[in-house]
Amino acid sequence: METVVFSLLNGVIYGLLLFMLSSGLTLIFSMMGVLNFAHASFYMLGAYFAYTISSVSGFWLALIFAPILVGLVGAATERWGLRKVHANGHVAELLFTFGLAYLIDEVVKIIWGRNSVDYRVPELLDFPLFTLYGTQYPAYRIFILFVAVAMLVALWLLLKRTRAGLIIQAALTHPEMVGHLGHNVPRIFMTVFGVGCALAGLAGVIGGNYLVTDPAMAISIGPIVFVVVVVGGLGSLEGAFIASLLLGLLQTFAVSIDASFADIFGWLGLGETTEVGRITIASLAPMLPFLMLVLILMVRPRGLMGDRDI
Amino acid sequence: MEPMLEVRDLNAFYGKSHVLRGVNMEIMPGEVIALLGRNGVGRSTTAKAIMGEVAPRGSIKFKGQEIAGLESYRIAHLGLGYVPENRDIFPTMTVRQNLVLGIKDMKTPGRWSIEQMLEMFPNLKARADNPAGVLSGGEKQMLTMCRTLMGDPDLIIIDEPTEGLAPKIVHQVGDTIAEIAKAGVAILLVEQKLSIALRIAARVYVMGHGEMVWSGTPDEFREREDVRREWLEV
Amino acid sequence: MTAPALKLTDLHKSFGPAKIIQGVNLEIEKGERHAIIGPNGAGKSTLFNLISGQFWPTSGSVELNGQDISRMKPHEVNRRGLSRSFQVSNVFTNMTVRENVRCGVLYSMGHGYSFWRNVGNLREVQEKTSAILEHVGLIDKANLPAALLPYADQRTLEIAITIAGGAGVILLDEPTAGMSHSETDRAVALIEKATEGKTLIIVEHDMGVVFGLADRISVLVYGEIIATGRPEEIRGDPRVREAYLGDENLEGVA
Amino acid sequence: MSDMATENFANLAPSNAQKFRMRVLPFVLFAAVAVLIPLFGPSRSAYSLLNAIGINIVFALSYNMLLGRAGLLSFGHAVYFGLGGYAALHAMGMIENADGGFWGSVPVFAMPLVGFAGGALAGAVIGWPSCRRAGTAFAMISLGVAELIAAMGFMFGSIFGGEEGISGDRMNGPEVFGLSLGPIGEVYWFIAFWTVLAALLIFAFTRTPLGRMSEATRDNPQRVEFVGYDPTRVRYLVFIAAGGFAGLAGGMSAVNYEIFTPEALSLLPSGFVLIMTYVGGARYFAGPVLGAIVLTYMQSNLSDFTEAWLLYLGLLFITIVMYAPNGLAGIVAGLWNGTRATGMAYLKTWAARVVAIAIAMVGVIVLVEVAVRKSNGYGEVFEPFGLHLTPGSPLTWALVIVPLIVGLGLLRHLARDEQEAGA
Amino acid sequence: DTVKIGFIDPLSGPFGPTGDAGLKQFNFAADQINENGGMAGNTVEILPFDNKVNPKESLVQLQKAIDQGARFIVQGNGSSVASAIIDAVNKHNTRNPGDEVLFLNYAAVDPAFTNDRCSFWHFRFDSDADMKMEALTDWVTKNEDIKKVYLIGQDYSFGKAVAAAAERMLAEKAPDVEIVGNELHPLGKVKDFTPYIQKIISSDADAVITGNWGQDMVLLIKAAISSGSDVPYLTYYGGSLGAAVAMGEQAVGSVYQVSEVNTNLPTTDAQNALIDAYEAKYPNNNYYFHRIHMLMDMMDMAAEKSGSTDPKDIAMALEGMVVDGPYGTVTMRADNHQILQPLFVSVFSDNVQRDVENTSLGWASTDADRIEAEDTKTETTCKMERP
Ligand SMILES: Nc1ncnc2c1ncn2[C@@H]1O[C@H](COP(=O)(O)OP(=O)(O)OP(=O)(O)O)[C@@H](O)[C@H]1O
Ligand SMILES: Nc1ncnc2c1ncn2[C@@H]1O[C@H](COP(=O)(O)OP(=O)(O)OP(=O)(O)O)[C@@H](O)[C@H]1O
Ligand SMILES: CC(C)C[C@H](N)C(=O)O
Ligand SMILES: [Mg+2]
Ligand SMILES: [Mg+2]
Repeated sequence: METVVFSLLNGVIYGLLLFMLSSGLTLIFSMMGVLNFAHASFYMLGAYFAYTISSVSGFWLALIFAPILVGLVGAATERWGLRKVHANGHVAELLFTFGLAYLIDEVVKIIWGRNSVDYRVPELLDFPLFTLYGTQYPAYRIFILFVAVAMLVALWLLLKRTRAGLIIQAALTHPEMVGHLGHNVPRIFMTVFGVGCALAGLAGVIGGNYLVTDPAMAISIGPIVFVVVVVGGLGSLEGAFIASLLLGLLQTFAVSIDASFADIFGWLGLGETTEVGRITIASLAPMLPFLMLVLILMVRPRGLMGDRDI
Repeated sequence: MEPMLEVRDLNAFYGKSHVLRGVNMEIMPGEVIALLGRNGVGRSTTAKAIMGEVAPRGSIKFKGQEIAGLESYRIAHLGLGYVPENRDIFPTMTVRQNLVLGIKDMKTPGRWSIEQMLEMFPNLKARADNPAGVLSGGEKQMLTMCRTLMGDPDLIIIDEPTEGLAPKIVHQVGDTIAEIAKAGVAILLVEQKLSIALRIAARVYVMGHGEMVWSGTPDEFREREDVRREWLEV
Repeated sequence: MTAPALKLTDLHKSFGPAKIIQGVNLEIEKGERHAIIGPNGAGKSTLFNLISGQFWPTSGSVELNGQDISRMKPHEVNRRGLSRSFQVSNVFTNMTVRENVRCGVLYSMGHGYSFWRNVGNLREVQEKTSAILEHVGLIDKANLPAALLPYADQRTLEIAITIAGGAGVILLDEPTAGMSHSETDRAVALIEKATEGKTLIIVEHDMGVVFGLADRISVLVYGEIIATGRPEEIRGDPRVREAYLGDENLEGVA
Repeated sequence: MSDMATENFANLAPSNAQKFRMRVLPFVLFAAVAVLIPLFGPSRSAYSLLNAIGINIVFALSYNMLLGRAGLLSFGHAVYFGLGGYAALHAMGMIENADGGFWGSVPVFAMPLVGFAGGALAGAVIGWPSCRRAGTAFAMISLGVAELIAAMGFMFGSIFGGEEGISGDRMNGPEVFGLSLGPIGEVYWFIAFWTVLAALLIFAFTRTPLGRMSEATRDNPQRVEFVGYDPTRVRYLVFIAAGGFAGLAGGMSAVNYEIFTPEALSLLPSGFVLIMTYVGGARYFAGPVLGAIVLTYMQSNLSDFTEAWLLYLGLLFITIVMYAPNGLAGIVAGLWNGTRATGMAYLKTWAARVVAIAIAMVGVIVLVEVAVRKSNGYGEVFEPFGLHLTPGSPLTWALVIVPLIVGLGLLRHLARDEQEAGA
Repeated sequence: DTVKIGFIDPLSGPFGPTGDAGLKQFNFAADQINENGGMAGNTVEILPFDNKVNPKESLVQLQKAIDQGARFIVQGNGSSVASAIIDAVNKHNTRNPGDEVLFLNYAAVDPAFTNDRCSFWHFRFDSDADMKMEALTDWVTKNEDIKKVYLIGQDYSFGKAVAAAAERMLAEKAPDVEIVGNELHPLGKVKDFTPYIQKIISSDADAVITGNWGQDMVLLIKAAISSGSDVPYLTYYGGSLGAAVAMGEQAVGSVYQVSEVNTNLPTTDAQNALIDAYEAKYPNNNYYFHRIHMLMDMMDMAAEKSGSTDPKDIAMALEGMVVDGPYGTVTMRADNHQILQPLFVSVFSDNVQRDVENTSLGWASTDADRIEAEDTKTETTCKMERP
């Protein structure tokens, strides 16, 4: 019972964190068609910016300014980089962001060092909120929950309720036509990319101290973010939300299950002693997202909630 | 009177191929002009160059202001509307949303409101909340024109509105254009079908090999069998 | 009696709730030139897609020379002797004209997926390719990248690829779309020459082409064939005038 | 205009001499270079570098069968490299433990063939589901599969050896060409032999019906269907072949390094081969070869000069993506054609551009190197040409800012000139 | 002349700090030797190579190190890497007679290296996983109220060796103690240990044994603290850089570490001066790898003794060497090249003279927690083949 409750709680928090990260990517992916490989790098930038800002002036200012800074970096990237490659098609864009990820990783290593930095949960939130079955539950996790939900609502309103959302969606498939109708498409793209990156940055501010802030944080979470976006369905915020939670729960529960293949497939004659039999469910956790990705792409290429194939 | 659009020595390239070679033309306010010519002479390119979709060299003045080289959204803001060859409706959005996107600025409403537009075109009104992708070819053509009108342009460039349409619908589209012209909007009509062009236009330009080779009124044009033979038929 | 070249039986196709093709029945004899006309969005291209395997029908069947092909993939249909062209030019733009045609020839000459032979050394393939280029009049431009071809030549190449595999049934979707009058005339001549002895089905909006070329015409409206018959019959049919041709007589085309 | 184009291309049909020059000569030269290198008595580290280059050439060429030829962007090509390598290592294990029998008669020299079989087999299994889709979906599947297989690598110890990986010994079994494969100089001959052979085979593949159709499928899969081919099948077969050659490279690597770890299957080496191929130029057959040479050199030697070599690599890659999408090979070809067409003038602007880039690079390098040393915290100082550049000194900043402004300004100027001059 | 020592360890990534700390300690020791006239008159130089804890990468770096003239290789982080290096060094030495290379291992403690896989060209200067586990299981046996033990470790040879040793020794020494969990997690990949801690808490364990190191140690402890898991954590590497900060006050009295040193042990003035000098030079690091100093000192002595810096001569001289170290006598076994040194089980405490990581907390132990070098000796299956 307690395992279930805690896995649920932790899974949801991890899922929300994933959602914060992937919402920005969903935004960029669905509106600009750019599969931003550097997205997790912007997440990392968010964490490092927050680390630096908070060491000078505290966490709360970092919470506001770090995402803005990341957004500006993102907008600049679009303005002077991505826009140039746009003409060469999506693969070129993808490769550009791929190279950018490399670059950001290296720059981060130079500025902040190769090892993790001591970016911590703000003291105000650093206390156990409640104790359940003898385990303390840190308040910061609930804070994550609130921020993520607020973000979901804001994004949803932005996307569904405004003309800006319409323009962006139209500009994705018919950028030139939208321009002829008098809308400044490049600026819209720049804004979208900037906002998407800022969202990643926000996730970094919040996730950086919840997890670890180190130069490997981008590459370790990057692929999972792709999984979320693809599994959730291209351009679907709801899909990304569901997929994030699903993945968060799946991974957390997998770790907490104490069974091996031998226990489960014992009836097939699979023994404790065989190599396959000894594989535990917990050890499967890291590969579950990718299993899901491959399966989804094969079975339902548009993802859970998407309206078009990727 | 000042011309509304004045094109001087316009040149354009696709990579290395020189497509427009010194195009000159002008359009007066409220005037309907037809641009004729064989396939591939560069009529669409002329339209694209004016609209900034193809990089132009030379001078393009709209209402006295130089617009060559401006971004397309700025050109649109000056009052130039464009209905491209391929129509480019937004297929997943409803007819109404398509019209909303035609509005440049929500704060300053133009001459036409969405409701008026729908009154004018009952076909569209019936499908106002359908995704535009399901419209028939003729309806799509009407929708693009209406959408452009929502931006309240003073001049619309319409590229081959009847291409690929069934004979019956061709006629409908002709009527629509005439209607728009009646409202005082100047029109540059790029058209292959002489019957329509000659019916609505006040003046005709004939293009050949990337430049203007003849211009005059429809009546003058009907007289000139030679122009027709040399520049419009192979 | 031999089976008809193509036989559509009670063909239906829906996209979600939208019923695009609603019960088409049609028989086309071997060697016939058949035109399909109809208003925009009537489902002509969709019908071609159904026949050629691009889409599968919701119900009904397509028979090619008596064999049911309605659940086959495009390449399987093609191998059974049916080839089609596209409404929008659909050639291999990065390849030369010759390579384009060669792609059309390879499979039919039995070189499928082989990876142990140099294409340059396949004598018969080269010869057949050249013959086709000669036939359609593109031999002078054989080494030009297809992307650089003028529009009319691209349409010609489109047709060349379509006939290259030697299929007995040829489907052409608006082959003269966007062509001027004289280009159209040349295209019609080419089509006549190239489909000599073959079964041809063509979709066109240009009534000159349709009435000049076709032995029989079918009129498709809202996914149903409202009339089939010889050109004179169709021209005179009031329903066809009402649904498709309109009041105006044949359009003067510049 | 079209007439002009026709004229330009009328005599495009390659003559026999041209065919020889374009298709045969490069391979003869390539092989000749490979044979001549040992005459210069390379050092041991030179040999390690050359061997690594050979392996990467084959790996990148195999990758380009997908990226450049079939238009498939894969993020998981290292999977086939790795599985081929593992297959070869297991075979080496069999050879080591064999007394007589089949494995007793198999030379280690033939391991690349085992690698080929392993890679092709893996390609056949994994390609089956993934080749049904092209484009972004294919890319994503390849990414998922790569992560999946890499994770499995850590789970099945008996196959992949867990964190430790699997080791082998190349000095067993019968010798071929009198090579014991012990000293690195002998391994060089092994690598050279397989590199040249694989390059030849991969080139030959592009000239076969399947090779041609793979390019056709890249450009227009829909049309391919209507000339009787199944694009899925075309992709699948090319995928298997590409997997096979990647596995062959893996087999070469297995013999050269005598170890494979599950990391070899992961995203990082897959990304590296993508970068090699793209930087070299995916449109050209020689592109990946060029990319492999340059990047392997950077990886093993530039990393000795500067810790920030990955940063330079990232910069190089991004610059290529932005300004030279046809890669180094494209630049070389452009230089060659441009010079032939417009003569010295072209060469001059080109040289001017190189100079401008070099000037700007000075600024970038000073900035990066000074920053790296500061961030290391060992108190080391960047001292090129006897200069003493500390983060605080104005000289440092002058050396960063002035070259950057001058170089970039010059580049801009050149670009504008070109725009005004050319069509 | 210079004696070049190739240092192959992670200098970036999740284990970067651990490798970096080792490198600093080597550099410091090398400087000391050089100040005192060098190694048999030669200057010692450490050449660092980053291997990202990847065995294959390590071999590439090994090749580079050898090409750059290093005849001595030191490494410690990761038995996976050490295993590959032992193998490669053996091969290199058979293929290049007269050009041999010697591997001095300062931390990779998979027991196999001095048993079945022992090699003349490998010396280990750290007590192996079994020897340390003896100490930890003794501690468990002594504590009557520990009835349930949870094992958690990294999924590779060392982690498995720790788990196996714990199972074997507990079964032997304290049959009534139940092992309620035996978990292996991926090496260096887990970012949030909360789910694992969750399992530990719900298993009702009275103590946890872990061989985790580097970031895996820091994050494990961080998660344990924030979830309020307050049972004793018996660790091999609780002293990993960064762990102390993550533990904070809450870990006082509940985290233990078995090691060859803690800086609060009574020792000689010279040793205290050495510690001071080290911590003055590297204010962000603590004196942690005492065994690195032992390694360098013993190598120095071997060079003096044999009057040579040839790897083979040094190896011969190292065999059976006995040294009087600042914390007791240290012996290099000749039969399997395993060091025998005193071990200490220390506890994290707020009452210490020397703190770690500027926290005012540190490691402390009593005399009762000392295990004499002789007592750590284990049976070996090694059949040493000497050239
Ligand atoms: N994107 C392009 N790239 C290269 N060449 C192009 C491009 N678009 C058009 N062209 C070429 O430029 C010339 C002029 O094209 P344009 O579209 O302006 O002709 P048009 O007069 O509108 O004819 P059409 O009746 O075909 O619409 C043609 O030769 C055409 O092949
Ligand atoms: N994949 C699809 N999904 C949904 N609707 C489709 C799809 N393909 C075609 N349609 C719809 O089917 C109808 C028929 O389209 P089709 O292209 O067959 O028309 P057509 O007769 O060829 O017209 P045209 O003469 O303009 O080429 C159109 O309303 C179109 O919107
Ligand atoms: C540096 C050490 C913590 C390495 C570890 N003891 C191992 O053997 O793998
Ligand atoms: Mg046109
Ligand atoms: Mg159609």
